[in-house]
Amino acid sequence: MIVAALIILGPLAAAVLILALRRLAPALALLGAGVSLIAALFTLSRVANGAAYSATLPGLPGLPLRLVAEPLTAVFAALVAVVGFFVMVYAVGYMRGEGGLVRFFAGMSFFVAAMQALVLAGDWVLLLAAWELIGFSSYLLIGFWFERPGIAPAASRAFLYTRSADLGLYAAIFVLISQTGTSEISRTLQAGGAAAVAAGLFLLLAAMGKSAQTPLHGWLLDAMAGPTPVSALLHSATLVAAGAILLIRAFPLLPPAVLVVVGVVGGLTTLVTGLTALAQRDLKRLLAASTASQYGLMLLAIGAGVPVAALFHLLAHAAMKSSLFLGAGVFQHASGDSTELADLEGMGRARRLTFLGFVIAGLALAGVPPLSGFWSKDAVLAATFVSPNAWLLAPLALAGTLLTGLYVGRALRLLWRGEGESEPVAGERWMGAGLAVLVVLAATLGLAMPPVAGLLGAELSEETLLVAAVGLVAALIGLALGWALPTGRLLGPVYGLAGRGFRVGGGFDGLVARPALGFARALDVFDRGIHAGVLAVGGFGLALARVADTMSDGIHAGVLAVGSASLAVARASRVIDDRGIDGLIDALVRGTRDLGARARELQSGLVHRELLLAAAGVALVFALLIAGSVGS
Amino acid sequence: MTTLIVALAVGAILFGVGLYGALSQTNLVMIMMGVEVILGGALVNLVAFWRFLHPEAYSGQMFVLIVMTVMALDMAVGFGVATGRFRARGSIEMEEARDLKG
Amino acid sequence: MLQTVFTGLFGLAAIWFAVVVFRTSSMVRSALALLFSQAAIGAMFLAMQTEFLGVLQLTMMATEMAIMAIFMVMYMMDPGGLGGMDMTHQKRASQVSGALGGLAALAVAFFVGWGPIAAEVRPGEQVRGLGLEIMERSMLIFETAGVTILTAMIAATAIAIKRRGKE
Amino acid sequence: MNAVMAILMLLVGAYLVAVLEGWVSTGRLRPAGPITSGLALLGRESVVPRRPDRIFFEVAPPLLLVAALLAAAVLPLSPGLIVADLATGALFVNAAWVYVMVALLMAGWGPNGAYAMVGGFRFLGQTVGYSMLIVMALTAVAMRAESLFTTEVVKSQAALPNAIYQPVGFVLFFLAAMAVAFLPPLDLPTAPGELAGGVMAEYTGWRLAVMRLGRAVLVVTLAAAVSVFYLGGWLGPVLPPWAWSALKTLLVAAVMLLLGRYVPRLRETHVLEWGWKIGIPLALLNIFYVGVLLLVV
Repeated sequence: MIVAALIILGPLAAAVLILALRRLAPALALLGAGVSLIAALFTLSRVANGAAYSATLPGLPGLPLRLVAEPLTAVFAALVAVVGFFVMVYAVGYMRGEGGLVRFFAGMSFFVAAMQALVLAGDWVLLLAAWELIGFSSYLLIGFWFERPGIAPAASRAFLYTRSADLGLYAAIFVLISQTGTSEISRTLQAGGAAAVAAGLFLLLAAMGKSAQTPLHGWLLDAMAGPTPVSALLHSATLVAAGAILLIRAFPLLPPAVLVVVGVVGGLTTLVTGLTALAQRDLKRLLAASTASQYGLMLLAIGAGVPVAALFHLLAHAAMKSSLFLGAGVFQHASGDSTELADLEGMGRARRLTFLGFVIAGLALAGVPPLSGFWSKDAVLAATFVSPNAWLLAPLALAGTLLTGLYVGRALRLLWRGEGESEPVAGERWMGAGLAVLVVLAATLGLAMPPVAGLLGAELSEETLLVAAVGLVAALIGLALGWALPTGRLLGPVYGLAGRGFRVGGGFDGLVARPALGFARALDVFDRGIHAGVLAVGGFGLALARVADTMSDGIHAGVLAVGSASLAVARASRVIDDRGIDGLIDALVRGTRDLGARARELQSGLVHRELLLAAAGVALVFALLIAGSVGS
Repeated sequence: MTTLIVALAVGAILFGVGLYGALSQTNLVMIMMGVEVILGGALVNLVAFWRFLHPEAYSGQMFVLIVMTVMALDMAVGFGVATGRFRARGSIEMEEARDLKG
Repeated sequence: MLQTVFTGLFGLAAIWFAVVVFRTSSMVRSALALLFSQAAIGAMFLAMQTEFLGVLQLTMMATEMAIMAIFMVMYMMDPGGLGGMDMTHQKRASQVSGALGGLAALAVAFFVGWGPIAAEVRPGEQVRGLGLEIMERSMLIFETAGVTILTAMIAATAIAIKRRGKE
Repeated sequence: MNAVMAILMLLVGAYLVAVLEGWVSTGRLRPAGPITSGLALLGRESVVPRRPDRIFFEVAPPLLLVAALLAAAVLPLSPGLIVADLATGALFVNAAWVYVMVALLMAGWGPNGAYAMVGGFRFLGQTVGYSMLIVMALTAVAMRAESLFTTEVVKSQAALPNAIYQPVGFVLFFLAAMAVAFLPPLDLPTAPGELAGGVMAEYTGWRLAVMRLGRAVLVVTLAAAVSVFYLGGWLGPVLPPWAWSALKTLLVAAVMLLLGRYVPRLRETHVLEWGWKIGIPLALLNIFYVGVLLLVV
């Protein structure tokens, strides 16, 4: 178990040492990540041989700090360690010549450590702590270049979005602990009934925030403001993955009613963010939108009841997306620190080796055999096709696959066409090394799927040739269309909307209004009884399904429908913003300020006066206690 | 029994005296002295309880140790604040501390 | 019996010195009166057969209050009390609350039934018993207290130290 | 009986120390010196300075003497010859010595004189630092004896005296003891050269006599403490136990006094700096070292 603890302690010690020594930051960070990697692989091999550990802090068994190394958590830990290590290798090159290396590498190491703690946590309290820590450290890293304009607001926005969704996790844990009386994850997962429904929905909310699912996906595009290694880590294995990991781990808890909602949310996200990705003019923002879309696919798989498929897609996606981001970082440096697609035109021609890696990872993402993405996407598709809600989920999954092909094709075309000039890139060797390993992983991870499935003891959905063929055709059509057609023609009227990422209600105002609205709605649901709430959600899903049905008539019409629907939602939410919610918040603010002014008068600064008040207060408390004990 | 009552009475009177002192004095160090007297009364009570009610439970003595720690902390932080204030304002009179208001 | 007498006598001394603390206008006297008040409390501990704590109280409070005397001299307008300044305020409120607080505590002391009284304690075992308590059951508490003291030391120094760059 | 014996021994010791001190500081050995100068002091007028803090002025000299005597009460001369064998003996000695500081503080403030006050406050700073050293060194000693009884401490040294078992602690304790007894070169509170006698400057007549007596007794108790805690107290071959105790105590006192003859007086800042910055870390290391010796070796 000490080895398992090293997974967390390695990067943590590295972060502390970097901050303490203030030199040798890259070497120390690499060392920490390396220790974590070795420990994670060792733990995985031990667990593969049938061992399972669970450990609490020695000496204090009462404290809720429990680490669990079972097949699922060990696989996750290995994933995080691998991606973390190679991204760190890449970062050594990428950050060469930048200032603030100490801050950067300490933050990265701490980030990895927090994520490992989240992955290995065997207790809700520890998980919650780690959950907050990754949010915090990602805030620090996204805002790394805080002196540049627009970066600080982007970091705050990412932080606040995820924070407000975190309330869901608090609520879920509260429900679970009060229901089962323990904070041990494995034991709380046996809860059932209304508690499971409520907890499941709250968990879904938390996961939606972290994994950037519609309608909480807005922050992810802005989070691109950070350094590229941060984005790579953020999107592949840490912050964004945390949401999906949470749902995969909590899968035994989720009752069918919640699963439907999970699937619908995932499907919706796949569509919306897929379209967003198509319309982006910035390579990193395109990749970010595609991340949200891929996580939507994972949620689809979970909703279809096959978490293993989601897990596979998570693993494959981690390798693919991190290599895509790392490639984008190389292009960025080569073009003089720009990620605008217009500036990157023809960059692929200029840096062929990097472009090769980018193409492999991109094709894998689109789902071209025999690359890893094909297998994982196939598993997701198969899961949706055999699920009881296949009529609802399968078309969504197919549409997601198609959209993936579209935007990958578009990105490749833009990078290849045109004449690009490349500047020399500092630290190319380190970057190349990190990138190469991850590309190889992205290509070959498909081979690892049967053993992993065996390790987890899970059954994959039956493979059918039909499903594979349909998926492959969708991907190829998407690639071809994306390569051939300019986006404006493809998207038509929703192009502008998609470019803004389908923001609901617009920007920061939504941050205040949306949680308030959601809270009111949740209270309403509670009023009418949870059962009715679930029914209502089910009805909503049905309505969506009908929309999806019409969509299969023709992509064009479907896209149009989605676009106008979201326009209507946006308009409605703005109206609500202006009238009801704003007024309410204003009143709240005024009340608080008045109260503060009153309280301020007590605070005279004269210590003796305050002591007198304190004595009077204590006397009052005693009087109340005595009165209470006499009364009872 | 008598000894317990005597000790408790001493503790109670010390508490009263200390409370009066902490409230009536105009400057920071003297207020701290009042607090020390109050804590001294608490100590007497704790030791009396330990000795006459539960001599087998050493957590009583542990509690006394902790209160002594608190007294030392009170001193250390109080003197730190007094020094800082004296540097900034040239006085530790609390009547003149209106600038501490929030 | 003898125990009661000694406890009472030392208690009277503690109260007397505590009153002197707030009655004298010489600041050094008032600090040393507090010292002797606390020392009398330590002597009460000894009279109540709580040997280790008594000796500890005698040691610690002597050092603490002597340091307090130095601070009084440093920061007071009239440390010798030769000017006869009035250093009190909100007198009536303080007197009332002090009297009320003391009376309430006295009432509790007299009117609560305290249950059976333990007869004897053996001083020889106390040091050992307390040591075991500290090192076993209450270790976490004790360590916390230690860390707290360290923090307070650093914090107090940080507050009191002269700012760099000023003057 | 024990008490009378102990006080007698103490007085004899104090007398011898006074003779030694006279010899060390003047270079002339006058066995009857303390008697003559004591009588002279008693005969002289005891001047009270203008506007003194009368209580402090009167109480300080006896308090010094009483504190020194209290410290002596828990130090054994021989297995049976101890006034009070307290369960907290090793801590109690320190408590008594702290009151030496209180006495000097009062003596410094009482007479309303500048030199005296400076001396008193100097001693406060000095003792706060060095009584810390004493406690820390004694912690290591008590760790070896697994007891705070002074008699147990002596018995624990049957195989090897602490001076060899923990030399760092021994040196620290020895120096700290000299600082507590304000012996030269650490005689900053009295400092004849710069403060003209410091805390003792304003005292004359019988009050000065009491103070000198108290100081001599203090030196004896500190020497006795060194012998009890580090040199094995009454343990020794051939001679009777009390003789060993007396011999060791006098020897330590002589060394303490002789050191002052050959080392120049230190600066106040240096004394404090070395006490806090070197002495206390070393004392902590010593505790650690003894712990390792006890648990591992």
